[in-house]
This record gives sequence, C-alpha cells and structure tokens, in this order.
Amino acid sequence: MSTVNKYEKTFLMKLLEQMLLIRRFEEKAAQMYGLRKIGGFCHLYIGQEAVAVGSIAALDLKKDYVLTAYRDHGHALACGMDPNGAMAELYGKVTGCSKGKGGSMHFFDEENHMYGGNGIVGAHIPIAAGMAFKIKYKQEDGVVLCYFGDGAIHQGVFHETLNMAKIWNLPVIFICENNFYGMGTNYKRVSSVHDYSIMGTSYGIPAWQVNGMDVLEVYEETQKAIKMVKEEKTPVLLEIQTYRYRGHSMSDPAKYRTKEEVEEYRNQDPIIILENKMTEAGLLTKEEYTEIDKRCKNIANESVRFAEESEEPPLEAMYEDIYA
Amino acid sequence: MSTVNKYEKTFLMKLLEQMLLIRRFEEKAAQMYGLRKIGGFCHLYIGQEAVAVGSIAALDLKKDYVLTAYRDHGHALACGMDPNGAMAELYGKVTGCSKGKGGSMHFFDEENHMYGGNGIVGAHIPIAAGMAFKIKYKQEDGVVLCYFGDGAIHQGVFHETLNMAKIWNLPVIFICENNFYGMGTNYKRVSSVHDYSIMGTSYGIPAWQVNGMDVLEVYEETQKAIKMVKEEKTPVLLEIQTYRYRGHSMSDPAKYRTKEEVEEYRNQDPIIILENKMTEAGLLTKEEYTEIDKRCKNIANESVRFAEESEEPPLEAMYEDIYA
Amino acid sequence: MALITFREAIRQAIDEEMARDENVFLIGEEVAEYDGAYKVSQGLLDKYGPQRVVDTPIAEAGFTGIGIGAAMAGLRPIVEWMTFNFSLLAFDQVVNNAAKMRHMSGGQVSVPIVFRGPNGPAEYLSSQHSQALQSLYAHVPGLIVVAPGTPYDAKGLLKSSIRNDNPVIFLEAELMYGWKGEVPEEEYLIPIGKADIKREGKDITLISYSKPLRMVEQAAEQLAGEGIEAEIVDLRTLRPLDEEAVYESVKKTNRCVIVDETWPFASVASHLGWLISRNCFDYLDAPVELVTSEDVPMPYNHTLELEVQPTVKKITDAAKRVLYL
Amino acid sequence: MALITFREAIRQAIDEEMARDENVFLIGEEVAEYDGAYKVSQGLLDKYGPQRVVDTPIAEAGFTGIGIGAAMAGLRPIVEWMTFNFSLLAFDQVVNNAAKMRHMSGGQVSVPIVFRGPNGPAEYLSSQHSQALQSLYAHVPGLIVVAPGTPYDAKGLLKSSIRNDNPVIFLEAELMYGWKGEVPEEEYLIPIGKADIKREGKDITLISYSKPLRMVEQAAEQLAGEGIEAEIVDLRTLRPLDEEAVYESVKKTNRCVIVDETWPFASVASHLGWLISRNCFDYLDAPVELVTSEDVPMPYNHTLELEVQPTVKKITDAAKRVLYL
Ligand SMILES: Cc1ncc(C[n+]2csc(CCOP(=O)(O)OP(=O)(O)O)c2C)c(N)n1
Ligand SMILES: Cc1ncc(C[n+]2csc(CCOP(=O)(O)OP(=O)(O)O)c2C)c(N)n1
Ligand SMILES: [Mg+2]
Ligand SMILES: [Mg+2]
Repeated sequence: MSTVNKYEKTFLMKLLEQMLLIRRFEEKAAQMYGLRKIGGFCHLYIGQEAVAVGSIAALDLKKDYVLTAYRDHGHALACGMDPNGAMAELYGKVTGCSKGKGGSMHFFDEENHMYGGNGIVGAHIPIAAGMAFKIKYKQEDGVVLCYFGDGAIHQGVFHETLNMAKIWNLPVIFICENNFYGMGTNYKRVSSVHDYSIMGTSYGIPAWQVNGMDVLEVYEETQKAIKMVKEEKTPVLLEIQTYRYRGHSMSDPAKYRTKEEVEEYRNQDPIIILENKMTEAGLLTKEEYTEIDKRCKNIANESVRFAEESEEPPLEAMYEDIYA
Repeated sequence: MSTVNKYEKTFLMKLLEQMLLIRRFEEKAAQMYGLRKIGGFCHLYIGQEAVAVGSIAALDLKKDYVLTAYRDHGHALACGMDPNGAMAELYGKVTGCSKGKGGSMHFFDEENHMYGGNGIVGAHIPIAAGMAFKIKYKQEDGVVLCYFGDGAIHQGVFHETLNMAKIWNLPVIFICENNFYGMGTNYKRVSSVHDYSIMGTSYGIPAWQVNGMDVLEVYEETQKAIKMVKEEKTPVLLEIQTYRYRGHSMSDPAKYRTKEEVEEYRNQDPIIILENKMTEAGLLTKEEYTEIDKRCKNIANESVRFAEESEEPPLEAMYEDIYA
Repeated sequence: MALITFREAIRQAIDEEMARDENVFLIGEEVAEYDGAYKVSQGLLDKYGPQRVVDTPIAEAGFTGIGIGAAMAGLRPIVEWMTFNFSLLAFDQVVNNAAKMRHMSGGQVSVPIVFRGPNGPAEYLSSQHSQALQSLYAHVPGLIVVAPGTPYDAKGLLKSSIRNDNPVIFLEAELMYGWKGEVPEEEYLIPIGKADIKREGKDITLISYSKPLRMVEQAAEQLAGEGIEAEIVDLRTLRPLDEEAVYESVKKTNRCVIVDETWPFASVASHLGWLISRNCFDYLDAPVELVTSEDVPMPYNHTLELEVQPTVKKITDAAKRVLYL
Repeated sequence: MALITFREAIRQAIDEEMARDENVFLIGEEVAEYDGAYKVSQGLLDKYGPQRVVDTPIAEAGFTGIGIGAAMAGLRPIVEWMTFNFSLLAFDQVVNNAAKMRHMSGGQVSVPIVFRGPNGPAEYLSSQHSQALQSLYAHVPGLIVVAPGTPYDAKGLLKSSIRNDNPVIFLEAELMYGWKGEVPEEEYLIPIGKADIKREGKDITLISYSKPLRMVEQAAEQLAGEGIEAEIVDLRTLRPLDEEAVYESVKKTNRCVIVDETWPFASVASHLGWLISRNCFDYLDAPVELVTSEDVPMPYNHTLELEVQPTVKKITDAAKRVLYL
C-alpha cells in the first residue's frame, strides 16, 4: 500500500475527482441505459477506476498515447475527454466524441491522444505497438499505454506483438487489466498460468503484478514502468489486478460469481481506499469529499442534458467519415 | 550423445536406412527439379533427417499421428509413405500420394496417419491439437507429433494452441525444428528469446532442447516426451536443433549464411554420426552401409521411373476431391 | 406443430444431433457454463457434460483450427463463433485449411464440421460488431454456406449440416434469435442446396434469405394490397446455390428484386443479379434490382443504422421500379 | 521511356516515395536483408537502412496491426505481405481496424497505409499458395483496392496509393513481376479510381485488370484477325470502380465479356456483370459473359492449374458467344 504523504494535495484531489467522475458518469449512463436512452453493449468500468486514473496520471498526453478495448469510458475520461461528448456518443448524437458513429465501444479523442476504443478482443494490441513504432521512428520521447483484459491474453496477436515490441524495443507498456473475468469466464478456467506477468518471460520483457485497487500503487508502478521503457529501452508488461462490480455489459446478470465475492471487492473500492488514506492523513475533509462528489454528479447530469439536447446526425452522415 | 549399445542392430539399421532413404529421395528430387520435371516450391529436408526419423521411430502409427509444415518429404517417408507415391506427387501425377493435387507441400498419407503437409506457416499447429483432442475425447491411447519451424513460433496461433493444449491437457508434442533460419532470416533476428524451450513457461508446459543431429537422442527424448504426455497428462514442447544444408527452397541460393557455417554442420551430419557410432560399436560394416545406400538409391531411382510413367490426372479431376 | 424461437430451433437441432451421434460436440467461447452469449446452448452443458460442451479462451484462430483437426480425425465438431464478426480472426483456418484439406490431400481427408453463430446487423454496436459477412464465405470453393430464415428451416438445415461431411458455414441472423415459427414435433431434415418458394406469385420474383425474408414478406403483403403478386424465393443455401429454382421463378415473372443485407460489392446479391441477367436474358422485362446494405461501415446511431439496411419501403420501391410503376 | 519489369516499376515507386517523404517506410517478411522474397525491395535496405526497411517475424496479424498503428500515428507504412495468401491471417486487422478506424472515430483518425504483395495464381503451388483474393477485399467499404496490369500503371498507381490517406490494398500479380513495359523517366502519378481504355474497338467490350490483361490483348488480336474489333477496358482500380468508363464502352459496343482470375461466386467479375446488366440494360445485345477461374481450389498439377484459369481460348470463345458467332 502506497502512502499519500509524499504527494501534493492537489494531485491527490485530482486522482480522487477523476475516479469519482468516471463512477458518477457511468452510474448516470447505466441509469439512462435503463431508461432506454442508450442501447447496445455498454461495458461499465465501475470498480476499475484506479487503473486508468492511476496510470494515465503518469503520462504527458502531449507526447504519450492511450489505447484500450471496448470498456473504454474510464480511460477516455481519465485522458481528459469532455464528458458531454462522451455521453452524447452513448446517445449516438452528432456532438458525440465520435459523432455518433462509434458508440460506447469506440470513444476516440485524438486531441487528448486517446486512440480508442476497439471492439475486437486483442486487436488493438499491435496497433498500440505501431503507435510506439512511430515514437521510436521519429525519435520522440513518448510512451504508449495499451490496456486490455485478462481475456485478451489468449489471442495470438498479443504474443506476436510482444515479440516484435521486444525485438524492436518499442516504447509501449502493455497493461493487462485482470478483473478476473472475460464475460462469464473466470480467467483461471481458460489460462494455463494464473500469474500473467509470467507471459513476459517468453519475450524477455520485464513484467510484474500490480494492485489495481490502489490508485497510488498504480501510479507509482506505471511511473516505474515508464522509467524502464525510457532508460532501459524495453517494452514492459503489467498485470494490474482489479475488479468490475457490474456485469460484463449492461445485459449480463453476472450469475457466474457470488454476492460474497463482489462484496469483498466493494470493500476494497478504489475510491474509498484513496478517500480513507487522504482523510487519515488529514488531506481531505468530509465536506471536501462531498463537494467533489457533487461536482462530479453535476458534470454527469449536465452531460445527460447536453446529450439529450444534441442533434441526431443527418442521414447523409452515413456516407461520411469513411474515406479521407 | 547417446550410445548405440543398448539398441538392437535391426532397429539401428532401420533408422539408418530411413535417413538414407530420405536423403537419396530428395537428392533425386532435386536432380529432377533441375531437369524441370518438378516445379514450384520444393523445400528439401536434407540435413534434418534425424529429427523426423528419430521421433517418428518412437511412435505407433496405428494410434499416433503426425502433422508437419511444407518441408514434409522426410516426415512422410519416415511415416512409411510409399516413395513412388511421394515422387509421383512431386511430378503432379495422378498416382501421387495426393493425386497430384497437393504437390511437395501437401504430402498426405491417411493410412500411415500422416496428416500433411501444410503451406501456411503455423496453421497446422491448432489442427494437430485438434487431432489430439479427438484422442482424448475418444479416450484413446495415442499421441500427436506436430512439427514446425523456428519461424512458426512467432505466429499467434502457436501460442493460442499451447494454452488450450495445456488447459485441456491434450496428448500432443509440439516439435520446433529449429534449423536456425526461416527463409533468409536467422532466428535470433526475429525472436526476443533464443532458447525456445522458454516458450513452455507461459503455459506451464514442460519443454526442453534436443540435439537434432543425433537420431538416437531425438528418439530417446521423444520417448521421454511421450511417456510424460501419457503419465503426467500434459502436452510437451521440444526444441530440436538441426540444420538444413540446402536453401529454403530450390530457388533460394542461401547467401545469408557462410560456407563455413554450412561446412560445420555437414561435419555433424546425422547419417555420418549414426554410421560412425554403429561402425565403432561393430554393428555396421562398410559393405552393409554400401548395400543400404544402394537400396535407397534404387528406391529413389525407381520412384522417378514410376513417376515418369504415371499418368497426368484427367482434366475433369479439377472438379473432384473438393466436396465429400 | 410447436411455436418456438429461432434460438430454440437451433438448440434442438444441436441437442438432437448430439444425442444421436456421440462424435458431435460443441466448442466455443461461453458455450458451456454461460449457456452461450446468445443462450443458444442453454442446458447443453448439464445434459452432455464439459467433454462435449467445451468453453474456450478468446482465441478464434486457435479453437477453429482445433475444431478442424478434430474433424479431420473423425469427430463432428460444431464450432460456435460468438459472432461472425470475430470469425475474421479465424479466416485463414477456414479458407486455407477447412475448405482445402480434402482437395490438398487428394480426397483422403474429410472435414465434417459446422461453423455457426450470429451474423449480420445488430443494434447500436457500430461497425466492428454489425456485419453481414456471408459474401466472403460464399466466395470460397470447398465450403458450404447455409443461411436459414425461419425456425423450421434453421432446425432442418442445421441437422443436415451437422451430418454433412463438408465444412459448413451456418449463419444465424443475430436479431432473429427471438423470432418465432412453427416447428414439427417429429424429426425432419431439410436438404442443403434447395431453395424454397415462400410465397407464390406471378408478377415479380423477390429473392432473399435469412433475416430480410420477413421484410420481404411484409413488402409482398403491401404489394398484394396494390394488386401485385410477388413470388418469394428463399435461397436457404448460398453455396451450392439452387440456380434452377431461381431461374424457374424469374422465367415465370420476368422481373426480379434481390434483397440481401450484405454489402453490395462482390456480394451474394450481385452475383445472383448477374446469374439471372445472364441466364434469363431473354425473359427479363426489366433489369434485376438489388436492395442491400449501403456500401458503408455500420454506424452506431440507431436511425442511421436502420437506414443503412434494407427496409420494407426500399423493397417495395425497387419492386415498383422493376415493374415500371 | 525505359523498358522495365513490373517488379522494377514497383521498386521505383517505393524508392521515389521513400526519398520524397521520410514518413514512408517498408515493413514485412524478408523485405530487408533478403531483398524481398520476390526481390521487389532489392537495394532499399542499403539505401534507407533498417529503420525504414524493416524485416519482421512471420506474424502477419501482428505486423499488419503494427503498420496500422504507425499509420494512425502519422507515418505512411507500406506493408508487404509475402503473398496475399498469407494476408488472410491479418484479415481481421484490415477489415475491422484499417477499414473502419476513420469511421468509428467519427473522422478523427486516418489510416494512410498501403498493403501490397503478390496475388493470384502462381505455378505448381497447389491451393493454399495460388489464390486471387481481390474479391474479398473489394467487398469491404473503407478500403481502396488497386490492381494494375502494366509496369506503367503499377508505378503511377503505387505512388498515388502511398500518398493516399486511406488504406489501400495494392495487388501485384505474382507471375507478372518479370513482365516488361515502358515507363517514363520523369515522375508521374496515375489517379486512383480511373479505368483505362487499353485498346479501342466497336464490336465488343472486354473488361479486365491485372495479369489477365495480357491474355485479353492476345484474344483481341486474334479477334481482330477475324474482323472483330474489341475494346479493352482496364479497370486498374477495383474500389472505387470507374463505372462510367465501363458503361460508356458497353453502350458503344453493346456486348461485353469480363475476364478475371478470381473465383466467380460473389466476385469483382460477377458484380460488374450485374452492374452492366442493370445499367446498360437497354444497350446489351447479349448477356454479359464471364471468364473467371473455375470455382475450385487450385490444383498442383500444372496442366490442371492452367486449365482452371482464364485462357485466351476461353476469352475468344466467350466473345464469340456474346457476338452470337
Ligand atoms: C475477437 C473477439 N472475440 C470475442 C468477443 C466477444 N467478447 C467481448 S468482451 C469479451 C470478454 C473479454 O474479457 P476481458 O478481455 O477480460 O475484458 P473485460 O471485459 O473483462 O474488460 C468477449 C469474449 C470480441 N469482442 N472479440
Ligand atoms: C503464414 C505464412 N507466412 C509466410 C509464408 C512464407 N514462408 C514459407 S516458409 C517461410 C519460413 C519458415 O521458416 P521456418 O518456420 O523456420 O521453417 P523452415 O523453412 O526452416 O523449415 C516463410 C516465411 C508462409 N508460407 N505462410
Ligand atoms: Mg476481464
Ligand atoms: Mg527454420
């Protein structure tokens, strides 16, 4: 467990607020989904907030890049995506971050270097390495964070990519967000090893496990990984263990796990952990927390208002944004 | 180096003769290729004979199976394929083992449980595991040997398959024939690790390296692997180091390696190694060797005669053997 | 006859064939403990156990290849792709191994396997998750491609597919799983390669298959209200195609519209459009019209999403164009 | 003008564009130290170094995806597939990522990339190594598909493809690399999406592209000997298709044969066959005929192999059928 003492209050407040924003934004999205304002798959990140927030806090998004899979709301918001554009995208509105073309699984924010949002399990892993290839090619200073689930680790392209990332020593950090389930499947049922950091061995890539419920641990380990990428010129693999409270997507009742298991992880809630640490260290008052939380709720509410009031794309839009 | 003393002479003679048959058959094929009797890719196995011969000698092809890639003449002959059908296939004749439809890369001999011959690097690896799946499903006693090159190890499907083979504990032995080159590429240039047995670690699969120039070592290590598959109920991965004397295919001048390197391996020729060991142990006379060699040359010559005299498939054959 | 869903019809077919032949097994992502992502395999794990209802990791190329190998060795696998969108990861295995193994081995090795799962447009999923990919598979010799449009056809055709000794691509429209239809209690098979006349008529031939059939039937109703008698040909199998049934209808009606939710370019629809134009050249009173998906990736926005696909209005409009009305 | 091979034309295009724009690089199996499996990239490693001419492991999905990512980040990769047969391993990357990235991101992200390599029948290689796969790619919106038939077109079109901001599938017929043609010394570009009339005539339109063009020219010569003046339309780009050029020719000649070495079902050829049948309905004096590959996997035996493909005789026969001769 990392201690809060070495950090400035503003930094800690930022982490707390980002996690709360993701939480409140998604709770709102779930509510609107229930009201049928949003349809399709909607994969909530609730419970995993510390992973995106802690790791992206270690980046400089002027030169670094982020790519993830379809469970992408948290990463997008942590990169600084406008919550209005995010909610409008869920609504399929023209003001959405992807103009209503991509939806929940395809949040993109080029300005903030958030390059999606990909619906095919594992398929963005080589793409992330390709962006790192560009950094190396241009002799730039950046690093790419590539997030994927425990399920993606069995896709061949993950292995192909790790090998190439290592032979070319690309500046990319592969982050396996192990939330223990790929849809209804506990990872131990489909994986022959249960510590995914072992997967680095086949490629000579440094790899280790990280506690994904502690945002500061995630932050520090990501910093360590970035340092390694830059100084030792090697890709890194992190297995960050975390947990999703909700079903795989909005339509999954998640009967494959026990109430007790979910409860156990709710007790390690990343927001509560940080809140408690800050409170204990005298860096957060109840009022401050309530105020931040209220602000986040307001932003979430406002994003719904924005989305509701936004326009649908015109019919001709179906022919647009296909070719440059 | 394994000693010959524990083996019966007939067994050793069989190994020697099989290696010689492959050598002479392929030399003949190369000659006919030069005369333009054979076209297309023709990937010779010369130099690698101990791998197929030593490992297949450990099988019972009534219940075991063999699959390999496009460099498949050696495995087919070691499985007992009729050399006439093999040569006729190179000629594209209707008497060929695949009726002239498959050619050099697609030798099949269902009766001898030789299931190809596959031209897509790595693509037969899951297929081999699927045949092992059948053995387990039917609670049979067999094992599948799946051969592939050092180049195939970077294909994603190799990794996907190893993981599944382990979670289901399929009776399959993955044999990476590391001949140091995938076409013109030395394996060290494209692999982030240089001991491929490491690749077993990611899947909890026992794996080790074997000297592929010593047919007895190959035989013994394959036996060990089979025992492990059966007793410990686990797949096994072997990296068998070997060397191809010729270019990648008949059209490759192989300029990417030095004469000295080739010479070094010619001095470890698998046939000479066994010949010397047997001679030293008093199990082989010069005359016996010459006689075997002559027999193999005759078989190779006869296969050419057979192929030359065989018919081309009729034109209607193009519509056959597509659907059952 | 019982009124059951498309999903249930498929489940029954699998269940009956698994009961009949112990070599039949089901393999894919979430097919066992989760009862299938679309609940097609509900209850099968309980009935047949984990040996015959097999959950896989997310590794489409790998488990597809394992299925092919098992088939080569004599089993009769049913490989479920969670959706056909993900089948593209296994495309090499299907095109280069399943479709060619028999050929390359000179007829020695059969690959009796069924690849099945939901295909075609879904709702609110954007372009990676909402594709009708039949044209890609129908292009490839060595495969059989089946795409039923009713629970009755689905059950009878899936049973035939499982018993067939060739690799069969079996397409289930994702949005049809809940649709109901009559299915007999007693066992029946429907032959692969036979189209079905779903409605008789003399004025125009509407050709379709899979999910758009329902729209085609609605369009035919509307046209009937205007005095136009449309004949509906349901292809049911795309490869091999029942060309005779198609030509017979078109030679009778002299007019034809093809409705297909695939992209138009190099598609099942346009191929059929050419076949009819060529082989009914002297019978056609108007060009063959196509109603297909727009030639665009599927957008997420629902209004656009629906407008990209065939609609009843697009079908009746096309029919009227062909009738010069 | 210099007389150079198809291979050399492609090499020149790559070389010139790499010299012009430092963001252009070449990546693929054996492209660097081995000078390319088909020697297309000969000398480029020496000139541009291993940073810009990059050898990969045998991992098609992976390095294709890496190319796509590099393109998204602003580079302009040329991805060489050793042959298009192996591109099927990367099919998901092309169809679900390259073709859709721009769309899914609402226009934010471009993918300026060229996927190129030898396509189509080879010699004595059997069915996994001898496939003309253009129809699969041409089916997919979001891609551009280019298939030149002469060194001149190859060079000008490849340069345009490298400068294009979209994913371009660039098909080089494997057996054409050694064929020669005239290519100007000075720089030139050929626009994507424009067909070319390779021969003028008034009696019949022969439409083709890529390698079969030479056969089509031979067939046109033979027909000319019999007093038949064939017009040859070389499509050059398959997606987007230059429909106008095709219709203009067919409206003049009223007869048409399409020659394409792809499999026939759901193909570029049959799609064009339908387009012409529909859009030149009142102009056609005979059905549109196709000369394609037989609908079978390619056999190894050379006699069968040649007979599976279009031949000059098949083309002249089809032309005569269309001319009712
Ligand atoms: C190639 C592919 N196969 C299957 C799916 C269907 N699918 C979507 S999410 C998912 C589970 C992924 O689990 P994991 O990687 O652990 O990510 P998580 O959902 O836990 O974030 C599956 C099987 C898909 N989208 N892509
Ligand atoms: C998927 C695929 N990519 C590329 C090729 C072209 N190719 C044929 S053999 C080969 C090299 C393979 O090397 P290795 O696996 O070491 O086998 P070896 O030839 O040494 O036996 C390549 C790249 C292919 N056949 N399949
Ligand atoms: Mg997970
Ligand atoms: Mg090798």
